[in-house]
Amino acid sequence: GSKKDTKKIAILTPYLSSVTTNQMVELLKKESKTKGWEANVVDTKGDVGQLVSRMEDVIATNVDAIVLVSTDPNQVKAQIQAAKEKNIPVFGCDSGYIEGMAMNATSDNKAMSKMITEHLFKQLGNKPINLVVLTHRPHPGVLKRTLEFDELRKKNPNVKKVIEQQVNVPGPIENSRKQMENLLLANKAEGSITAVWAGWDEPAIGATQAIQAAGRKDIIVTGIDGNSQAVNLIKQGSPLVATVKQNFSGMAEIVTKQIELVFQGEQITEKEQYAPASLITKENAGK
Amino acid sequence: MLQVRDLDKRFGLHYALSKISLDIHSGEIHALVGENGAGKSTLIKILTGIYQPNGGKVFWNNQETVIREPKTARKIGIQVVHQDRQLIASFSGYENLFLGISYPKQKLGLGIRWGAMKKEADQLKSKLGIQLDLRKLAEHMSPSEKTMLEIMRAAMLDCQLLILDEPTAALSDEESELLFELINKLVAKGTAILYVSHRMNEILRLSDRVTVMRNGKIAGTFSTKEMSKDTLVQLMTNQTSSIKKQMQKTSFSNKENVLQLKQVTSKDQKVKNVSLDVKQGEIVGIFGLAGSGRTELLETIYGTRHLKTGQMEIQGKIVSSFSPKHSLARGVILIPEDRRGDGLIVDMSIRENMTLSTLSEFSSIYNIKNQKEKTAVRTWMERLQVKATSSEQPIKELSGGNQQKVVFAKALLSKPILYLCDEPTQAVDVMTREEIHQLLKDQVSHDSGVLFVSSDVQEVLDISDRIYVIHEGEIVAEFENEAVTAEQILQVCYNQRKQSDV
Amino acid sequence: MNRNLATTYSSSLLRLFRVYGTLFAGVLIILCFSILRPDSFATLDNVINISRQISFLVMIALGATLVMAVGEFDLSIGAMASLGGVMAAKLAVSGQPMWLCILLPLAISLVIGYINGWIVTKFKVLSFITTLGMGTILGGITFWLTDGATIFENIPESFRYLGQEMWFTIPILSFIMLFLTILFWYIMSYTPFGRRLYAIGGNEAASRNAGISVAINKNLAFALCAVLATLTGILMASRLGSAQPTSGDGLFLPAYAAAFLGMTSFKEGVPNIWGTFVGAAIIGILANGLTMLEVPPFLQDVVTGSIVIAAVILQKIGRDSS
Amino acid sequence: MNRNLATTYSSSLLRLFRVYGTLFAGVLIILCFSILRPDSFATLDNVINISRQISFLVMIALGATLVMAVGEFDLSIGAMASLGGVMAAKLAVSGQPMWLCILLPLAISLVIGYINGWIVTKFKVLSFITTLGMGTILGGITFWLTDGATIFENIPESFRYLGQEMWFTIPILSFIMLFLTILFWYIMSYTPFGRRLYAIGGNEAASRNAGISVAINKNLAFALCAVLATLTGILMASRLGSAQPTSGDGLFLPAYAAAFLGMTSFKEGVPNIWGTFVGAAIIGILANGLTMLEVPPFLQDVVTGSIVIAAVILQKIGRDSS
Ligand SMILES: Nc1ncnc2c1ncn2[C@@H]1O[C@H](COP(=O)(O)OP(=O)(O)OP(=O)(O)O)[C@@H](O)[C@H]1O
Ligand SMILES: Nc1ncnc2c1ncn2[C@@H]1O[C@H](COP(=O)(O)OP(=O)(O)OP(=O)(O)O)[C@@H](O)[C@H]1O
Ligand SMILES: [Mg+2]
Ligand SMILES: [Mg+2]
Repeated sequence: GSKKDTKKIAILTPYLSSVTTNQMVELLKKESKTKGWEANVVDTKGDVGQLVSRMEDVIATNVDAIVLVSTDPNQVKAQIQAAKEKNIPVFGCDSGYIEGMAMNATSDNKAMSKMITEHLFKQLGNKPINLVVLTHRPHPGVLKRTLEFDELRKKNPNVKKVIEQQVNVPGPIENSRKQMENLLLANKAEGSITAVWAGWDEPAIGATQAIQAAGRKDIIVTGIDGNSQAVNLIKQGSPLVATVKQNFSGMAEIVTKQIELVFQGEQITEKEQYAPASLITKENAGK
Repeated sequence: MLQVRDLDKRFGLHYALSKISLDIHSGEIHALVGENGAGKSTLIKILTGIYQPNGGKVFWNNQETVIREPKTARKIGIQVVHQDRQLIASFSGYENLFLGISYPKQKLGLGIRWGAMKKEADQLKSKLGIQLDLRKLAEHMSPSEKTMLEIMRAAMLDCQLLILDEPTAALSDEESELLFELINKLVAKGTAILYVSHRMNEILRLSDRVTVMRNGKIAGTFSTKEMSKDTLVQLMTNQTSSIKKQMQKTSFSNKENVLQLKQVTSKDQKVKNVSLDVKQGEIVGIFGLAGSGRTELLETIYGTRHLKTGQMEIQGKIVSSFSPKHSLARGVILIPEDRRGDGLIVDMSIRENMTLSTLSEFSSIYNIKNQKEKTAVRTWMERLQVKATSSEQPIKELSGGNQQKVVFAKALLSKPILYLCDEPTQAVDVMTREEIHQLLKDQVSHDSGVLFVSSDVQEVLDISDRIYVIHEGEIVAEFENEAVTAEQILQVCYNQRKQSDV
Repeated sequence: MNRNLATTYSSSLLRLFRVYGTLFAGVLIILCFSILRPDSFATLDNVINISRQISFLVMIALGATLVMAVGEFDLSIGAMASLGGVMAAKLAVSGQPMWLCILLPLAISLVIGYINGWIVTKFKVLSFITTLGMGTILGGITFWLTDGATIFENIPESFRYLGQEMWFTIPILSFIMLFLTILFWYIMSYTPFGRRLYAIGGNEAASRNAGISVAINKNLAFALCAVLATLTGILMASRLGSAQPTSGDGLFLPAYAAAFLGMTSFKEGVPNIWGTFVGAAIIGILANGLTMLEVPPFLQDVVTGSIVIAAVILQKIGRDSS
Repeated sequence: MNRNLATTYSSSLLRLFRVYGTLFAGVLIILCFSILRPDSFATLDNVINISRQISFLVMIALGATLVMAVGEFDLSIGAMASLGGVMAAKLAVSGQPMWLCILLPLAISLVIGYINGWIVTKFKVLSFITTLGMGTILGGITFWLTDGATIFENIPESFRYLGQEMWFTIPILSFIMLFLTILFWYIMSYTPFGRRLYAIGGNEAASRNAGISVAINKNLAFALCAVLATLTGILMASRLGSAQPTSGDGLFLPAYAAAFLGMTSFKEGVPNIWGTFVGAAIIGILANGLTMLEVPPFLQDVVTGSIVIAAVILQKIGRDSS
């Protein structure tokens, strides 16, 4: 740590342009301000290699704490060790926990995926299910969700067909919309597609727009994240029926509180702390 | 040594060469002449492996040989200086010399021995008596320097047949003499020379035998001794030449100035303190040795080179804005020296090139009047006898001389009052050359003026009413073209050089 | 002679191939998909669908084509499109009238594009590096305007009109795309301005000597390119009803792919408008058809890449014999 | 004369500027950062830090420079790097010895690069479109190998050696980078092979007419470029201890930015090895310094873009007068 009075924390993420990550970072910044810390945000635009370099840079400037937002800590293992050697605590926010970090606050990706998938299957009932999966596996969080979903859908005997599509990033809404348009035209018969499972909210929004434009009433969509555009669509009664709202403010609050504890010289015992996620449906949307 | 039998070459449906047969003996200088587009360069490109023939055979030292790529040609001993310069712009003279041949390498390892390379090159340079700064990058060399460099390159390797495609087109007389000496040296060693040129004097003086090409066919091979300029021209065109040269002297003292320069100096000092004038109806020649700044002078007038001090008047009006665009608006046009680099857009068609500087005449802001454009282009193609399949043919497919004609047609289309001609007849066949001269004379009779630069003293004397001699960017003499001879003009140049050497 | 006739025939066929090869490849792709998915691919609905899907790519690639015609590159088109969408959306949210939401960003991008050109022509800097730098700057500005978040709240319904409505069952987007393609084809082929752009791209020195104001015309090409990119971004935001700060970035590479594919068609080796259109169409049709065939994601990439390469090779077949 | 002396002096200063302008700009940037952050930027630790950070960019940009030297482009380098990392990591996980984990991917990429070149030279297809297609194909293969997921489980410790260890307190990565830079500088400047590559890039027709085997040399340039990209990917995976299926993609644009920045240095207008090195260093130093200055993200972009443009403009100052 440094000898200066104001504590400095560095917030690092590769995904600042994602709505949810952005939300968390904003919250962290706000919380830090109220505590009187100086927060510096570093974004590497999806580039993990860059993230490693930037993390080294902030370690070299002797910040007092580092927060990794939406990052797989396995990729910065060496840097976490380097930070530890310089006594700079590394916190995770929606990231993951590995040896050497102070802690991580997260809403469990696996749990969220389970929550939304079970909800989706409940909605679809006992009819044959034909699924479109919109995902982006290179993203570690989305990957975890997709893998959990894969497990669950294999166990469901009603699932007849699964079409997986990779959504391009940047530009996920436009891209998923196009893909959905094409799939809808290729599957015109009623019931040939019954649901869309999206790995996060942006493709869910794109798919919803495509379904609305095509005037199809027989398809429901789910997302994950609970970004406000998605919540809006759920409220309106669109094909987007549900998403899981991650408790981002909860995560940011947990991290802030833990940072404060560390600054006061205390030890953290709970390494993985969860801010529980909540299911958003038409009933509770916008409340 | 080299025998060519029934060679055919087709481009699309058009036969550029048909049934060409030719023999070249070792130790002879064999000239190849023909109109622009007769197929000389194409034949050479086949002999050096750039094009593949569509039919026919080539025998090299009595063995049938297929020259599949340029490498093969070099390996069997055919060296060439092409009509279009073949240099790497970003390479120095040294590096260009060693292009494509094995560099002197270090004993161990792969490195190049620059020192050895320089020594070898410098030795060759002094052996050939060429004066050239080989450290210069090719892109900074003038056209004549580039030619000398290419000639050196051809002489680098032992060659049995040296092909020269219009080597003197960009050379001054002095440099040409150097080249002739070199040729004679090589011939003495048993090398055969295939020599392409439009300069009949050179052909008559240099060659042992001459082959005349006409329209992609051989019109005959003759011993040069039996030939005269007129018969050659007649063979090339298949008709008796009708153009008669005559110089009628007019007095220009009462005419108005088209161009007047007062102590003009360019920003880069390549042009220094030049004062000159061109009167209506007058053709003014500019002569100087290579690198004397003739090109720079014309460029300064045209506005591509920045002017530092001095004053320029066009038709009595002081000029204050300098750029090609302004010059064109004033009626001043430039026929540039480097037609591929500065004159033509080689990927575009003849039509598009011809009307480029006068586009506004053929168009409103929102469209181009196709019919009008095509008619004009066709008219000029006929007047200048541009040899092409149609006005839509891309420039890059034209022979060198025909490209030059397009440059000229473009200039004529803008109906200028002042022509700045930088080597306008280089690479142009004898007939066209006369035509161009005649054209310029016709133009000046309509009260425009011409500033005419050529490396050929005789040409300057043939066409000019008045001659300025330029040396290191300065005007050093002025002659009325009455009793002056080529020797007198050259004398001035050489004297100047001696002085500045001291 | 018989032999000659045959040669003539086959050589003119080859010529056709050389000029229209990529177009043929496109037709072949369409045929394949039509046979494999007659009920969904080869339908009027899908044609309309594709026409809308390729509209963004076509528009932004038209701009790239203009800049390529003068022998330069503009790598800032993706960032420009993103910024355009964001500006328009912000203006719409702040309650400005629609015409202003569209015209103001276009005007701003005109200036930005002109600056791109000005730096390139004034300082003789490579356009590659200039526009890469400008793209980075624009990305920063977009980020600053949005805080990195997507703009979607309070966007008025009218903002979605152009992107989502139809005229006579055909999307307005498709009309705009066709209109712009024809317009720029006309400009490039039949106006002195277009001729000048091609001349500059062909030989800058010769064009200057022919009295063409090289700098101004180049600057204009950059300016038009930026305007087209911005328009693309605005329409994209209108279509999605939201503006993402990186929405246009993904268009950059496909746009150049389309333009380069186009260079192999119609006018060989020369960037040209209809070529670009065909290039964009091929890319769009491939994405559409492969999705419909439900080809697994990784195979889609492999197939797309292979077909693009095959399409350009196809067109070179028989080149040597000509 | 005095005046002449002054002119000579100032003109040689301008010449220096023209040749080393970008280098000066780099030094200027370093000075600024050193003054603003003497305690963290201007430290030996940070120099070492930067040298490691730029190593990937330098290596991949060296390959781009080779291909640019022959007048072509390779847009598949990003995808090639990603694939390289993934291949190496998969091999390591499957328990292969280290040398195989490195050499096998390099050998494969050599072939892929050669194919790139072969398509370009054999069919006279634009390299832009060929390598764009190849990049797409490689992306698909990477995806197929990984299912889109990051590989990090069961990677043996030895795999991290090259990417994470030091020799004499200097990262091995920095040594590799320096070694490769010097090696390729030597090759390009002092071997016939290097001269041939430059000759081809300078004037392809003239080189062919001078007897150089254009196709083979070009193919080799593509092959070397692919090998360098793959090596970059492997080392990156070693450094991260994991291989992401898109890890190399982000290097593509910066690599060309570095190479183009480099073209403005040393040998004007010609891609050259040290120029590329300086270009990559400038990009790396800017990222490092701006992070240390805690410049907000959007401003970082604006500043980076502006400085890159300024650096190339700076170097053109006084061009007219020379
Ligand atoms: N690449 C090409 N494609 C099509 N036609 C060509 C090509 N190269 C040459 N030609 C045509 O072949 C004919 C012969 O051209 P060539 O260059 O051999 O003439 P030349 O005798 O060298 O003329 P010049 O004296 O003007 O240089 C011309 O009609 C020319 O238009
Ligand atoms: N781009 C350039 N960069 C540097 N030096 C140049 C450049 N162009 C020409 N020069 C030099 O300027 C001088 C004048 O050249 P230039 O060839 O234009 O004169 P010229 O009188 O027209 O002679 P030439 O018969 O060679 O055309 C020569 O020494 C030449 O080497
Ligand atoms: Mg010729
Ligand atoms: Mg000259």
